[in-house]
Amino acid sequence: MLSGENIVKSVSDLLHQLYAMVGLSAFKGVLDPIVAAHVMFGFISVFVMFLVWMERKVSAHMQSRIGPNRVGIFGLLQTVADAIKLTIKEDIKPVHRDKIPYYIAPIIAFVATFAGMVVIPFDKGMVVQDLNIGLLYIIAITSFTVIAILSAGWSSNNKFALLGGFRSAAQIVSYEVPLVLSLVPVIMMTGTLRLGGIVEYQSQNHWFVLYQFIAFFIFITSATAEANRAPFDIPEAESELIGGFHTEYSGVKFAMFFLGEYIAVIVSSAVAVTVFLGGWLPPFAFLAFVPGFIWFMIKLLLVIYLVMAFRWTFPRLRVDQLMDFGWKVLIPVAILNILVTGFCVLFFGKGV
Amino acid sequence: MTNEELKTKIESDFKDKVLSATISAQKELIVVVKPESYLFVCQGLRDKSEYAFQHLSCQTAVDYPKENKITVVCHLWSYKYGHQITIKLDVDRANPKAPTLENIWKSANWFEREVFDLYGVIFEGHSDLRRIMMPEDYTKFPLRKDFADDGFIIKPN
Amino acid sequence: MANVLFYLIAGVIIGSAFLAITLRNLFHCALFLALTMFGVSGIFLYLNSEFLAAVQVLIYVGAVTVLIIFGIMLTRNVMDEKTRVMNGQVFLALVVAAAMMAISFAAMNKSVFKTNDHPMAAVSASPDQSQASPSTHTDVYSLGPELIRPEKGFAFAFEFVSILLLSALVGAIVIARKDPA
Amino acid sequence: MTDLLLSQIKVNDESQFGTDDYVVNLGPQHPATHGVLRLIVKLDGETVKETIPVLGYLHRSIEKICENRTYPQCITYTDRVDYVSAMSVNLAFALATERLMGLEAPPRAQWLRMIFVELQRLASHLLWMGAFAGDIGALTPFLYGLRERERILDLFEMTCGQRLTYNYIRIGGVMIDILPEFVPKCRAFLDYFEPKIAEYEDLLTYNPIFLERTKGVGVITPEVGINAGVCGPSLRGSGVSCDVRKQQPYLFYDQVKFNECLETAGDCWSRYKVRMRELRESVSLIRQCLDRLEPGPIETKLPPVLKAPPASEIYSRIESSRGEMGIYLVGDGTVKPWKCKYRCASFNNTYVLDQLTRGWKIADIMAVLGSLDMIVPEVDR
Repeated sequence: MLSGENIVKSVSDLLHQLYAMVGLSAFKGVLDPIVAAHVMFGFISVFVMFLVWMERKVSAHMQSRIGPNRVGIFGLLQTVADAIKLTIKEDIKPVHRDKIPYYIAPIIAFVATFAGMVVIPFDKGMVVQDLNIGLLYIIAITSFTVIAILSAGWSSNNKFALLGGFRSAAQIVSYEVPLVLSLVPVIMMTGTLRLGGIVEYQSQNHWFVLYQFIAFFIFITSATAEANRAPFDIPEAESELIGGFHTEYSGVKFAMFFLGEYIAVIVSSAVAVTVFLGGWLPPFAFLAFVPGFIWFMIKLLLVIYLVMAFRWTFPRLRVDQLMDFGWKVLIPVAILNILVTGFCVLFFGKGV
Repeated sequence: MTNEELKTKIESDFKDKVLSATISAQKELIVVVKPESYLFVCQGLRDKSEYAFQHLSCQTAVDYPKENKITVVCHLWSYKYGHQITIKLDVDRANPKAPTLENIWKSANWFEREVFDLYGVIFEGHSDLRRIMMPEDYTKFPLRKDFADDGFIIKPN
Repeated sequence: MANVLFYLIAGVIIGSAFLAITLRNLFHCALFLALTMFGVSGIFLYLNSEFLAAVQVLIYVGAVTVLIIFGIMLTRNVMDEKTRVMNGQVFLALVVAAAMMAISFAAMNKSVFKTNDHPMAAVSASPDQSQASPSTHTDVYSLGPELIRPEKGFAFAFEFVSILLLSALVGAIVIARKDPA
Repeated sequence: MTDLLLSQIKVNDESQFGTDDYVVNLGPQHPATHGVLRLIVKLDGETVKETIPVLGYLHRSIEKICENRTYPQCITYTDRVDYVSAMSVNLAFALATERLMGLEAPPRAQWLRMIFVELQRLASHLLWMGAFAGDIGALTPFLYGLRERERILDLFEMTCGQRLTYNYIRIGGVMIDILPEFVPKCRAFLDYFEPKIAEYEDLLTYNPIFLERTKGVGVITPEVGINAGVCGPSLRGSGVSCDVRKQQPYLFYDQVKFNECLETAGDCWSRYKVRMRELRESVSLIRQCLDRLEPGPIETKLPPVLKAPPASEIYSRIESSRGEMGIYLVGDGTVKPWKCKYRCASFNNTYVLDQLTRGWKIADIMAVLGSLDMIVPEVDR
């Protein structure tokens, strides 16, 4: 049967035969993750290109226009063309930049979000490394983006970029709190931080979105804020700060930020799917003949569509309103949710 | 209040402050005031409830090099009664100085900056008399009739 | 192999820590501080404390360093000012640092560590295997009861710390709040 | 003499800013300033301490040019004064000249002028709505607004061949009569357009984030507004009845029924609502004008070479899309105006920006600037 587990198994068998042929079997433990990372990178690159195209099409339909339709069928190759343009265009650098942070910022922005993909289970067994602390790992590793954004804002030697950096630091630090708090009830109920384990729990029970709708809402909201997407895109609010922290970046370096933002959307949507929407599980049992990774991708695209729909319908919040919303609405609600869930777990005996 | 009534009222209220009050062929009331009573008349026109010219609709200047004068022109409008009046003040072309209306109508701030910028009339007491449209280091007053533009030609040294 | 990794991480930590205190550009210092913290989390990972490693990154890199950078950006003009590395208190600081080091060494000597023959084994192992050997592996699942259960003796300390943090938080808000007058 | 005057000129001195201020230049090249307006903003963190508008980046000395052109030639330049609402400026200049010369356009021309000026008001408000929503981060309404504006521009193009600078309303009438199919097309457009207003309102008016961003922000009190010369929809948002169409009716505005849209709060949201209601009023106005449109001449017979207007002066006001548009013409008995001053609504509306934004956040500058419906060429001319 076609399933993620079988695919991974056959591919890794093939790989190991390949290692044996060139005499590298001893380094299996090192080579396997490297290959997996490359596979993931290839997937992410193609997927981001598709997402950019999708975002443009979604926005076009919401704005009653057509969107890209020239390059390739349905304009599918538009993003490829854009990517080529970005790579070959002139790299414009501010003269008085702070060199090292200026160069490493886009790298960190990309790597930090990309590293989060490592623990996402696309199907049962179809995961690069199902870490024991998977959920915590994602939250920890993606918090590096703040450093990247601050570095970019600082080193560009541009006032708008610096303001964007400020805003971003305040925003991400604030919204990380409700993000983590919204995941705590799920951890309390499942008793594990492993993403695969959370999905397995949902296969025995219902999807978490039924138990934890409030947590789901809080998660989606703060994940949108973490990814700097509208209506929370104040670090790069174009009508005030032009490009925010990436005002002074162009070419490939800008592409890295851009890629990082989209990967952040993918990662947070994937976490939402895994934790709240049953991951690779089919919505109904009789649909189980469809492979799990297809269900996962369908759900992922739906959540991403939701995030895109936010962007093209809402105005942008002001910075203080954003903070107020995070600290005065989301965090108290999330804490209350934890308390209620704690009582339920204690009295109705789920989890620990 | 018709323009005629307004005219007679102004002539009696500001008897020795007004040089002339005429109604033009286009049925506009035009009042030329004496320089020293310019502020007083404007203040009165705004504050007295029977005039209530709360709105300084427009302020500008006209250059008359033959008569060697620049006329500062204010158009007032009363939202309350819906009447309009034109106030004129003649200033000397060589030493154009006029009191500022900024303390009566806030909108005069930019209007006067513009007149200063384009005509060179100096409004005494203005809080922020800078050029508003032309570059800061510009040396001419372009709306004066004797303005000659040689600015675009860069002469070789 | 494993030792090479350890020395590599240790080298990164020491090098970046040294740079963090000697560089003249405060922003660069903060970045190297972040690198130091990241290295420390690498050491934790090396010691099979995945949870601690993640928390280290989350708190020290994601929050503390960011706040430090935030503070630097708010108080300094952009990149035009270099700081003095030393001031009059340098010798006092050295004495304090040495004392701290001595205390740490003494504490380390007195403590009994559960050693592990193959430190990297559990990291690369699949989760099922690592759960099978809970004695060598601090699992999150077992970490919670350790902290909270009254009979373990950490509950009081845990609550005490949380109250301390809460009071610090309230104090910070009181200080930061502008006088309404 | 020049030296004497120069000594009086104060120059923007950057050193006047204290070291604690974070001074940011918004513009002249900036996505939210609707052109080349430059704002020097002094910030304390995110909070605005002072906003200093610096004008002149789009100054094209139209007033000076007009002094050297004949009256009909000037009409072409009026298009450029406010390119978003060119018909209104056309009309303002044509009306001023007619009043100066004592002319009167025939009734059909008057009705046509009203139709086109009101259509222009629709187009201008639609563009404004999109730009305003875009300023506070909602990009979709912009496309919605442009979609309908496009059809208005089609109507213009059908009539005068131009989509932006029409040069349509001339002294003594209009340039050319409408095509026979114009009236049904215009009616069809109005029927199509009216439900769309509800669509915009669904998208924006009670959107919670939109309310957060606009309600209570940038409040113009009636006293401040009148005193600072704010006019048009921006002042009507504060509840001051200042519509020139009502106060000093021109064309046939005294013969048609329409309401002056007033809101009382004076914040960005009120200004938004005033303009949205004006869309409906304009639709009903255009319908009335189309009903009253009768065949007849579209232009008073003028001699091929225009008779020189008398040496006199006129200050003539109309209500353009942005507010009070005044033209001060001084004739000297020749075929060229001695003085031609454009009093533009945006100029005064921009002046209050500093007062409105002090103490607010930098993002509110965009909201307020957008809500004032400022067009840079009108400010700079």
